Amino acid sequence: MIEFVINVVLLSFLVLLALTIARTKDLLSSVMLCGLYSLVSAVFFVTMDAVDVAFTEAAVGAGISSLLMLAAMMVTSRYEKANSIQPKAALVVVFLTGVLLFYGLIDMPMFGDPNTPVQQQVSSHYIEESMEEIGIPNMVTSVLASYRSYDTFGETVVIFTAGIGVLALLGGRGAGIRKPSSPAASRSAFPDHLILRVISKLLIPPIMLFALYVQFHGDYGPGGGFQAGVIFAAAIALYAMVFGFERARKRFPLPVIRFVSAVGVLLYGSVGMVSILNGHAFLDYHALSANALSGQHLGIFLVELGVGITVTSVMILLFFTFSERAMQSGGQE
Amino acid sequence: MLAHLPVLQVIVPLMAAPTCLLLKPTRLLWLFCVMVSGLAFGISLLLISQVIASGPIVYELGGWQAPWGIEYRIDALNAFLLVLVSGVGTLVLWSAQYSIERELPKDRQLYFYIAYLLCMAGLMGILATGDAFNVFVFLEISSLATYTLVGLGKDRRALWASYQYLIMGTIGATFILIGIGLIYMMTGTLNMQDLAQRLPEVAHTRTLFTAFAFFIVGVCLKLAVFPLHLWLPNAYAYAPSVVTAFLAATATKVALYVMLRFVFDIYGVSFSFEHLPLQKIHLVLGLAGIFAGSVIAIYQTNVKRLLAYSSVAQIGYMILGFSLASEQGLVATLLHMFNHGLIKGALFLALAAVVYRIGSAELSQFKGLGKRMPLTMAAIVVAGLSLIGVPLTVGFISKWYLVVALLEQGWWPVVGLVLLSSMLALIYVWRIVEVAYFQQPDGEVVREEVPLGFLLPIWILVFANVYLGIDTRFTVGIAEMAAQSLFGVQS
Amino acid sequence: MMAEVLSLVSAVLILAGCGCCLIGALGMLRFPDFYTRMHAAGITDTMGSGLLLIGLILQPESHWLVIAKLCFILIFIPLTSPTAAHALAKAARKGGLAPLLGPQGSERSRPSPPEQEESNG
Amino acid sequence: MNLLAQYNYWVVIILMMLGFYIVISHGNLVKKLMGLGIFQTSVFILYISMGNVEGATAPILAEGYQSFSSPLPHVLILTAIVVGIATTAVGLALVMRIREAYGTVEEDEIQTIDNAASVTQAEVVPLEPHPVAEDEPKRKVGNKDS
Amino acid sequence: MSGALTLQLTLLLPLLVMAGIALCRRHPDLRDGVTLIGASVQLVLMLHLYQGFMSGDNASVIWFELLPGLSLSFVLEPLGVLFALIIGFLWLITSLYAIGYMRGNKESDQTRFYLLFALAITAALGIAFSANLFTLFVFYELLTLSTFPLVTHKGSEKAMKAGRVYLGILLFTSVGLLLPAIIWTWMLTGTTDFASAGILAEHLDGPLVTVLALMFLLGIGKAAVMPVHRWLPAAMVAPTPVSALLHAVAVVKAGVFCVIKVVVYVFGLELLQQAPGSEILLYLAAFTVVSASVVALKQDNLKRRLAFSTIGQLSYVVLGAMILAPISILGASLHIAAHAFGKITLFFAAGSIYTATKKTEISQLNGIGHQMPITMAAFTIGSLSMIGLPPAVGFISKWYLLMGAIEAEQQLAVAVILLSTLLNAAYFVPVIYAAYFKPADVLPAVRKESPPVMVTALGITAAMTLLLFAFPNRLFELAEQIRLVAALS
Repeated sequence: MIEFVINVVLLSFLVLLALTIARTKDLLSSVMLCGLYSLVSAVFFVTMDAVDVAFTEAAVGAGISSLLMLAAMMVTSRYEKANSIQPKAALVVVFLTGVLLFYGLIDMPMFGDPNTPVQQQVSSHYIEESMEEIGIPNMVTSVLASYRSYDTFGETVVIFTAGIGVLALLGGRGAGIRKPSSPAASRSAFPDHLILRVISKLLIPPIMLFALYVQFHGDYGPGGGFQAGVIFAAAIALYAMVFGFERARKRFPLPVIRFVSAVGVLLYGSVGMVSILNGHAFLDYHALSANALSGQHLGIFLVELGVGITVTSVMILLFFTFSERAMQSGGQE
Repeated sequence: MLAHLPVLQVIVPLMAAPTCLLLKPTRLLWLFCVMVSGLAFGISLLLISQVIASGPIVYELGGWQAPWGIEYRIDALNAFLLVLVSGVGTLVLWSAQYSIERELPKDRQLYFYIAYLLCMAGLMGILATGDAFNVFVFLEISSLATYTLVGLGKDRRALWASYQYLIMGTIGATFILIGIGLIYMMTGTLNMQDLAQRLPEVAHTRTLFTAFAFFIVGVCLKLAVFPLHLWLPNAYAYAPSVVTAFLAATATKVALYVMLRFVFDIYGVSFSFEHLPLQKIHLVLGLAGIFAGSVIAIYQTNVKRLLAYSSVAQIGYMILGFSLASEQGLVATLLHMFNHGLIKGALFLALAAVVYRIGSAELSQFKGLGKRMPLTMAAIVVAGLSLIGVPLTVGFISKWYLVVALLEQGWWPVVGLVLLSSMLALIYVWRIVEVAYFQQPDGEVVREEVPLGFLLPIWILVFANVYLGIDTRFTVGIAEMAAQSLFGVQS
Repeated sequence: MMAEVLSLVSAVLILAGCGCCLIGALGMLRFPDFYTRMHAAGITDTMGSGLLLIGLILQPESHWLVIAKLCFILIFIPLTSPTAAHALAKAARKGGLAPLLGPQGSERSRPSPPEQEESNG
Repeated sequence: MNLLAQYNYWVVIILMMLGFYIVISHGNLVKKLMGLGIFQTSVFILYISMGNVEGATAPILAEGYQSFSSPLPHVLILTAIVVGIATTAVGLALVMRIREAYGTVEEDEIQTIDNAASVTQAEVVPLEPHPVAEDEPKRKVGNKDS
Repeated sequence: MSGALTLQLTLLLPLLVMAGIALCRRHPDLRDGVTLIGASVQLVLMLHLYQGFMSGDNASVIWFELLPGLSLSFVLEPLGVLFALIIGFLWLITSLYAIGYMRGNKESDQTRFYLLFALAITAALGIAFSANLFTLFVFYELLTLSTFPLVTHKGSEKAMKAGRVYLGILLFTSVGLLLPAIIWTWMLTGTTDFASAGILAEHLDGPLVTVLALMFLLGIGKAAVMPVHRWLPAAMVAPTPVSALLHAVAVVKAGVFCVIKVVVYVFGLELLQQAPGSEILLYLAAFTVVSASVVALKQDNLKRRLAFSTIGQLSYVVLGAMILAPISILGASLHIAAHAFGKITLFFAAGSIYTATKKTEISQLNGIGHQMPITMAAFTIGSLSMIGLPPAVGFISKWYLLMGAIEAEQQLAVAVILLSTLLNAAYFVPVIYAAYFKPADVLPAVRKESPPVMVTALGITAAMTLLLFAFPNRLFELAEQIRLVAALS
């Protein structure tokens, strides 16, 4: 019952937020609301027992994507044009979509029912067998990194692709007019914030530590390469914001990070290659060790590492490229 | 190693992409990429030969059995398309070197090659996989790479086109995700074979219908079926020329493949065509697409746009064959998928050569091109004839099959329309030819062909157009094999 | 016996925390301008979160690991939230947002930035 | 059947509609991306909800628990979230470039600019080689913009 | 040398010639030399083929099979051989003439001209030897496409417009009607191969036969049966050798040839005779004959008049085919030859007049007979053949057409043939009269012939026209065989 109430409250919160986002013209507040939206949905995921997802959603939705949005906001205008909405056709389409979904809703299996196909077919195998086959308590991790590890490889590549895409579009010389040097870039976002500097100095190490914890504790609790990567990146982003991009860049030169991001993917891939070379299927961790379980452990450890590396580097990449570009064209105007 | 071909097909380019970051000079980079994609092509050939020899190949990734792990399943259908994608991909990449140097700043070329490989790998991943969700993942890889590639275009409109494509594409992908989710909800599995077995139990449910609808709409967005085609012309027109060549030849085909796979293999003909008005809808959409596309194409002044709209029309043909829900019709569709890949590949590649030389794809710039770059223009003419469907070219073969399939169903009027539409095709191809050959250029023309390395891939494609139009055993054989298997699954 | 007391205490604390949050939210809505609202926000993330955390720590059946984690949070929040508030205020000042009360209180200020929603969520 | 018990599917649908509406109705490119985010998140909620089991716990084996929520949807959504952020990143990158190229991020304005342009100039790629940035390796990112 | 080999050689030779022409495009003399040599070799091959065929070697070749029942293949049969012979003769003569003409008028892009000319020859031969409808269709389209640039040779806006009409009508009819007709046939019979008794016999009957026949007749736009004749006058902008090619050698002949071939080898007379409403076809042809002649009367431009006369003459052939009597088929095939030589003479004459005096209108031709005696003599012979008077070959063909009509008791056809003969006379005689008996505008009329090559060329064709009347038996043997084949069905 209590769960029911919480869910309802959270969900209605979400609807409320979505409505506000749809209505407000102030993009900055929309960004904030979006972050909030992700936060709330993360909470909802927790109540749905999807802790890993919640973790990720919080880190990504509330963290990185808001950050990127804000960076983009530095270039684009803060307010939306008043008359830029043309609802007529949109409403029709949306309405149709909704009707279709409601129609589909009628035959959906009961929510929370333990006998739905979702529970019966494949998942049951994971729940019952994974301990024997993989030997780590966190099923999500075992499915993610072993049963469906190929999906995760794809996921890593997706991130990598995004990094490449952003570099290709924003990286390097800005298209067209741009001052050879823009003071914005060298200036830290908060030049004279002693307090900020001190506190950040205090916080950054624990954040990184936490990231490592998340990375390597993924087998036992919520977390894993992806969440860890995002957190790690967040730490560096904080550093960059407080101590200025110049210094951040000196510490983490772009080519190096780019290289690292590639290394992550390659690490993941080469684990698969190794198992191929040992005559097993791609990403079959049994190839890594005589003992099945230890093989699985090693494999999962390595691929999670790969994911972590790639995500970290790409996130940093994104943040640097975005904010740098933002300052450049900020310098233009 | 042979046992691992299915996965290597995808993994090789996928792993090669990050490796590119380690290579310094662009030339070396190019060489590397060509070799990689060439390797992929070789693999695909081996695969198809294996498939022909000994039926579908199953490969269990991670060594986990099918419903629990992800499996790759290569049969005639996707082996066929794998050959197309890797083959065209290689040829385009081969000629990319020159065109890219012209159209991209130096510091972007690296990213171009990486994104290109990723896109290719993504497409092949979609083709190879036997897992519904894995389709989505690789769909996204290829899509993101594609947005990047399109966005690299020189013209600022490329950015806008890419953005539109991104929005449309993501909506499509999300729809597909919803579709897959609902299917999963009803069956509890993601493996295609498994799904095919479990779906009949719940075939009557409304949820499944919704899932189907969402899935089809999503794919149609990616596929640029007529009313949802709006992103395509801009994307094709403003992307770097070679990118256009690659996309036009492969991307839409792969999307169509996904549709075929789900409609025939997973849902099964009985569900798709008996419970639903799919047939009529697609018939109408197909015809509408054919005519709208062709007619708009006639009025374009930019050749790239012109061909882009013709692509919309050609997709209409495929949809038409698909809507017949007969084995013949399916053969026609499959043939046209493959053949149109060859045709458009050749045309856009030749166009890239033109752009490389005269820096524009505006029709007005084509004056006297017949003398200025005879070989390139000759290629365009031959490929154009193939596009119209003149006998002794691949275009004729697929049209012929389409017509025969239509007659089988006794759809006379449609046959008439198809023939009429090829007249329209004739008109827009003719416009190019007329300007290039029969309009006197302003200045006096000097003959300046593109470098041989550029010309060779074009002509290989053109040759393929003619050869496969004469010796149809390979294509038709495979297509029929695939069609039978698609129909066989649910019987 | 011990357990009951603990749970009672924690319950009280949690309630109190919720109360503070509520007050904060109210203030957020009622106060005239950015700077004053920040005070309200302050209540939420000092007293509000603090009391809640302590209450949770005192929950009898909570695992030691959980307690440890909660303690960490308890340490970090007092570090971060004032800093954030500080940065915000400074930024607003730099942005030329004049406090409603005070010397140049006469001129109206721009509609307050939307950070407020964030802190009352 | 008791539709109320499906309340979170209801909400999912409403959220989807809202997100979708924002995407197609708003002319501001950044806003569109936000809408996309909401749209996708609603799909995540759909997946997660279908995996949930009454009174079950998170799919992490621990003594004293028998029933777990299905882990598979969680895995799928982890991937989906990643895809989402990737798309957003690329989208934002495009938006920034568009802003630089067009000076606006409003759909209709861009359209008008393009229509005006397509009347006047035919897109011609300048034939002279591009302003070549110095090679990748040598381009020290630190001093790149100084 | 076996028939099959020769057959393929004849098909490939023009392509070789093309290669040669392309190679020595820098040196005009060499280039034209290549053309001439190629043409003469071709003629020799043709004669060899003819001999082989008469000695009963009907070779057949399959190049490749695209799909089951759909192959690109060739076979020797009387009608084809006849057509091929005509092409062989006239290619040589026309190129001879063309060289003179092109140089005389300093035309541009001569290389392209000769290239496409050769290509057109290949296409025409392909049609002549085609063993099935598919092959026929392929080469039919090839012919259309290869002759288009010739029509628009001048490249002027007028030429382009005419070119569009030409291409438009021919392609739309062929793809819109001929192709469906072929596909229909294929669906019905599962084959497209020509068979001497017709292939449709037991697959189709009733009015549908007529429909299909109509689709074929109008689909073969090159036969210029009204209402799809408009491309022909439009194509008059082309240089004279091209007009010659179009009207005498390749295009229109290909058209009527296809009609006969379809009637004989696809339908078979039997089937068409029984088909209800098949008279429509006859009426169509008859109407064309008459109306074309009437229109021709009103034309002042010489070439236009000739063009309309062509339309009329062609419809004789169609008429002959549609009378559906073996004799009339014989007549029709004879008429192909007769008209070929007669009409090419006329065009050559017109061309040489233009070359020598730049005159195009009939009203300017007063007294030209004294200026250019040879040309006008040839012209006269040609006209005689057109009208169908001895001593020109036209007489023979018309004679058999008439016989056929009478035998088949087609009074209408008889009437039409007679009437149109009068009309022909009516639009040719005035020209001749003016040329010889009207006083020349420019006095004194000096003898001023066109370049010798042209004169020889048109001399030869005129001579042929007479010779074929004198010694028709060679021609006859072939035609006889055609009659036999036709009689089979």
